[in-house]
Amino acid sequence: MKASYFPGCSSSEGGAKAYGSSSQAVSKVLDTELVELEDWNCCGSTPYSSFDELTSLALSARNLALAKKKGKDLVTPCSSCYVMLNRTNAYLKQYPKVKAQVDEALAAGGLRYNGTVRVRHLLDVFVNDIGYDAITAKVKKNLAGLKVAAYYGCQVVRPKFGFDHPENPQSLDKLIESLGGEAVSFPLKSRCCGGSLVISEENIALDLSRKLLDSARSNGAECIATVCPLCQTNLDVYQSRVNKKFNTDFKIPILFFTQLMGIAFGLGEKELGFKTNIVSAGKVLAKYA
Amino acid sequence: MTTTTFEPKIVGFLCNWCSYTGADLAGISRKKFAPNVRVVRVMCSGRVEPSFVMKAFESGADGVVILGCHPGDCHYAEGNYKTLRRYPLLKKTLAQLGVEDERVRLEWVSASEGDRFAAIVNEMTEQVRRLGPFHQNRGKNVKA
Amino acid sequence: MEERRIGVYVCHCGSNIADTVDCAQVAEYAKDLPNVVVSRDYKYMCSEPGQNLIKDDIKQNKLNRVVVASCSPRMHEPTFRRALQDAGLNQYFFEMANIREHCSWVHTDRAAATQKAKALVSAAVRRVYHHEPLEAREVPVNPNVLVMGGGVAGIQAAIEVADSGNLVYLVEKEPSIGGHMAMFDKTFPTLDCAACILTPKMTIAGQHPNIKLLSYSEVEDVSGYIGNFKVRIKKKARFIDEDKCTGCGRCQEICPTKVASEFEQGLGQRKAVYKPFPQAVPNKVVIDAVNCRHLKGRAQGKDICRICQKGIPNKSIAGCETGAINFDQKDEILEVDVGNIIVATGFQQFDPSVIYQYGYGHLPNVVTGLQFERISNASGPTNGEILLASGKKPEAVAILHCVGSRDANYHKYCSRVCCMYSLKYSHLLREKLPDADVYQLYIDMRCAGSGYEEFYERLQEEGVNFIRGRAGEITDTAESPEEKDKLIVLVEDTLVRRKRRLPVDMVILSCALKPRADTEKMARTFGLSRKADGFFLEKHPKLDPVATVTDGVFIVGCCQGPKDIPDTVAQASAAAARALALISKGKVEIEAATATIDEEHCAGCKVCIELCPFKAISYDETKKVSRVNEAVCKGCGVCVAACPSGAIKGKHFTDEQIMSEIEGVLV
Amino acid sequence: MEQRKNFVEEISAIPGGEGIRLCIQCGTCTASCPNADKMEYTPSEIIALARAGYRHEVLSSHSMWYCLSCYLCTVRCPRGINPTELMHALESIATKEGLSPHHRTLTPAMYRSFTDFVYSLGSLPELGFMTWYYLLTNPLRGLRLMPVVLSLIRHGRLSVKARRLTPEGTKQLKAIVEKAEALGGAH
Repeated sequence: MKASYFPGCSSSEGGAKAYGSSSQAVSKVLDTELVELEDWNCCGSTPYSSFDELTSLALSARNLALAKKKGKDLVTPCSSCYVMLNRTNAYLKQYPKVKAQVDEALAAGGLRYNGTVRVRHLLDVFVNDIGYDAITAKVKKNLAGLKVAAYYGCQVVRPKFGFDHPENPQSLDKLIESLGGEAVSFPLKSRCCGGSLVISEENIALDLSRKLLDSARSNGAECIATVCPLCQTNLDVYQSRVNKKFNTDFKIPILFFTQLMGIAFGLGEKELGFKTNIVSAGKVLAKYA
Repeated sequence: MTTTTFEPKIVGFLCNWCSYTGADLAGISRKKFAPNVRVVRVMCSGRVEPSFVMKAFESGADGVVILGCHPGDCHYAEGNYKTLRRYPLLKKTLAQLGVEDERVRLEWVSASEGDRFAAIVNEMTEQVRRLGPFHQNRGKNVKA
Repeated sequence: MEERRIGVYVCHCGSNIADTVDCAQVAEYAKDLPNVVVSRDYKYMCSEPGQNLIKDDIKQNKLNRVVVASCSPRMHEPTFRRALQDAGLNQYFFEMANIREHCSWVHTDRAAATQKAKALVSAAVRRVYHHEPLEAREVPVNPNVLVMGGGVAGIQAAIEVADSGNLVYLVEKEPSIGGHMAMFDKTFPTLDCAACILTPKMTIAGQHPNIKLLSYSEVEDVSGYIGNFKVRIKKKARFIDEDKCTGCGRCQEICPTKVASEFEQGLGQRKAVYKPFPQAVPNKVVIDAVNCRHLKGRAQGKDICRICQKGIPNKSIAGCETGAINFDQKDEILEVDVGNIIVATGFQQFDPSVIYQYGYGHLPNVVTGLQFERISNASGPTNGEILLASGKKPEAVAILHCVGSRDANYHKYCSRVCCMYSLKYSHLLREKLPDADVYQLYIDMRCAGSGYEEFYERLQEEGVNFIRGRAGEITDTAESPEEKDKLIVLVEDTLVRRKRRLPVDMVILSCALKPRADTEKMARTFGLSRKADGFFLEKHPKLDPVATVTDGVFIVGCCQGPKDIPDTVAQASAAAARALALISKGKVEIEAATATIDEEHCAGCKVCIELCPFKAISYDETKKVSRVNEAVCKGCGVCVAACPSGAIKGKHFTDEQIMSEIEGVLV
Repeated sequence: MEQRKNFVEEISAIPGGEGIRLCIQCGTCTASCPNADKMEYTPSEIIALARAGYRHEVLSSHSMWYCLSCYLCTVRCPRGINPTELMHALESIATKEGLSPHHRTLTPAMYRSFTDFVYSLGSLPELGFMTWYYLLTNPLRGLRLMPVVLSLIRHGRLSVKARRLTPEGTKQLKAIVEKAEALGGAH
């Protein structure tokens, strides 16, 4: 299967390169080719929608218009892109006025968009199109005994564009189990990591991240699997800051769920890019690597 | 919108038990909608003969809506199923007489669906307005 | 053909019509319509002076047809038909133009509305021209009454009808009557115990000579019409000979199979052969075929257990001594004739597990209102002691209002009773656990009812912590030592604009009252409509709240919408009175608008016989024509529309009447 | 009175803001908000103030700038209001009118530097963005973050070169964005 692919800034050449490469590699194993959308632009993320609604919608609309030529679905591994693109679809449907303006803006770039592209999160595609059994079938190294906290964050399940329950999602837990791993109970699985406020209001973000790390550890998790570049960054890159601020001693590897799948599929460092994980996953994954 | 907007005339055949009550409910709850649909009450949508619809067009209607109870809710057990079965036939005949498909519409409206009634009236009015008047000269060859 | 002399009357309905429709102009317009001899507009046509206008004109101006342009015929057609009769005119020489519900109330542009009103009037005038005199038919009313549902509403209605000397079939799908009220502990605001006031009524209903109690039964089909319904009832196999069973309860003592008790809301257990609760009426057990070992074994051709029947001989434990247990019993079908039907099927509690963030189903000690009724009930699983799952007493309890009510995600409506029963819970908690903190989280306190606001005040005095805010979530993730092993309720105290975390041991969810899952099926069986919220639709929300679109079928209690016990009982009495009024009149007038077949033109093709939903048409072999039985015909007109030779005429909805109406609306 | 009316209408007219009239002040949004206790006014209070016509107080407050866009309030609101988008709407009005409280929260500046890059490049080079942002706000804080930045570089997580669109793509994007802004956007 071929799928039109929207990496988003951080998963392409940004801080979450490893997410991008592991997504590509894992998909290949699952006989799915992620064809990157040519000349896509940044979705604008929350900052743009808070700053200039119309332009933010136009930014996403351009991507959707480009994707329209490539087929029905547009797949992204980034929760923020997922929301921004979906939200644009919803707005164009719900608000004719807005649609008229966006159409006009697109026209200025010689584009048209009729709202037909379906925006999917990579996790959605894996569990609902490919399916757990097909995934299990590709497992080379069963992750038996690995205790993982399945962390969804917010925007993959909220608002309700979601393919999973907005308060109690299950798909990632089931995915981890289909790799042989154990998804530990993780009550905060869909709570916020602090998002981009880690930059402007660091203390707030660090506090939220601490709660997540705390809950994961107290439920016996050896590592946390994420489906969003920003969640990974906050929990991984800023883990040292959390330890500093709250003098805690967290040493919890934060993996992209595609890295975890890669390990189980027997893929190597080149594709999975573990060296980019600040908190080393080496120990935890030693027995599987 | 300019003052010269075309105001279509639409005849609505409403069954007494569900749809007419639903239309009353729309009134009781003061829903506002287009004045273009004029209601003719029948006991059951099953009573609506093709000749009624033809008559409507012949007498200057630009559109017709037939509203009955939801399938299964018919006050007369199954009258509306009869309507449903007769409907395609009606559509065919009208097509032969050059009546556009969008000028005639069959919908189910229950006694509690005042909002739905209002919505259908507005949709239908817009739909027929887009089509423009059903010209008399064409009206002529429609004989009840 | 006699000359047509038509009178037209345009009603202002105060300002209801006159505000949007120029009534004078419409009346003026009608003057020029063919055969109109008088045309007037008047403030209130339904008033006595209004009706007198018509009566006088009929006498002085020799009117023989009348059109009133006012409200919906569903509202006042009977009123004006009567006026015609009083003036010696056949009531069917009347036609109504609905310029209120279908015009003035739904349009804003005065010109357009007036234009439409004219069209509707011209249609009515053209139609009434072709009206023919019809005689309304009268049929006798069967004095028996069916009451569907044995909760407090059904019991009340049944007793009142039965006391008047008429036979009542009281049908209840559960093994015992009593409904939800039988589960309650106390009742607000008087705090008298529910059982104490309900069980006497249950006993009366169970023993009343005029009440045929059919418990563990379902209505399968209803046919016929007001005064003459035929009802098919399925009496589900109880596997117990009711005449022999004394309700001694020995069988349920020795039955080895335990399952969760529905009556105890899953908090307690019952046996496979059981009485739902000690005061059950009828005082008979029932065997639950799904769980009974013997009946399950039978399915696989095995003969096991039978302990209830045979006892355990080697332990010299005797089984049923009256030989009441009958594993061969089958479902029974009864056909009964009744003249009126009272539907009292009640409600169903909203299942809060769908609101995941409230923790019901995965966090211990989060309970529903009904579960708390049982916990607090002296005959309940904890003998009325308020205990946690651990058996400890709670030190703090939170009560959450509006769970599933006033919520766009579930039910938009207010369930009306939750504020009050939540107050009742607070009282029971303060009474039984004086040291415990009680928090009541409300959006608005709605205490409209006699003694209700006073009850609220009393609970304020009793020291309940009222917090104005709706809980966002309930979590067991502690953020401080004092939150350890507690349920933490997250809420904004909107009066001080602070987000608070309340550590408690028990949370009670005051759940919405919602339409029963089988409401749609019931609606079809009894010919009822439903409101947008799913409850049964009444004929008129204010003036006819217990009648329905189907004459002779009434709705009472919570199947019509959430309400408290006093309102439920009042509705039950109201419906009983309506039924009795019809019974004492003895006969009922039914629509004369039926179909007739002109034997001259009937080709005898029998198409109509196939189509008629009521088997009202039969074929006359000798004359080779079809014939309509007008007593059975309901005048739907399906046959009229279908008759290839145009031999069938739908009285009062003839082709020419409808055709001329079509011309009229299009002027 | 006039003002109250205008502000509510102004907000209702913005996509996502239309629900404001429906609020029953139950506080579910606040109770669900991870940041409510850090906000100057709680989310429900913001709505109450807006409806009461306290336009300036609302737009100059830092409450909405603390919104994490986690959408918990949105999926839970019993009136089907969308407080998250409402916050975004308020942010964009505040930005247009230069009311965002820079002295009390750095989020507006952070968003600004973010959008500047997206505006000019069509993509977001994190290193550039961060540097730019810290230059705009507080270079010292930037320095304190050096360890983090270094570890990022060490782990190859900060690429210096920014991803570029093709010249045609850049041109097209510019045209679209400029049109959008001409149609009532900001900048």
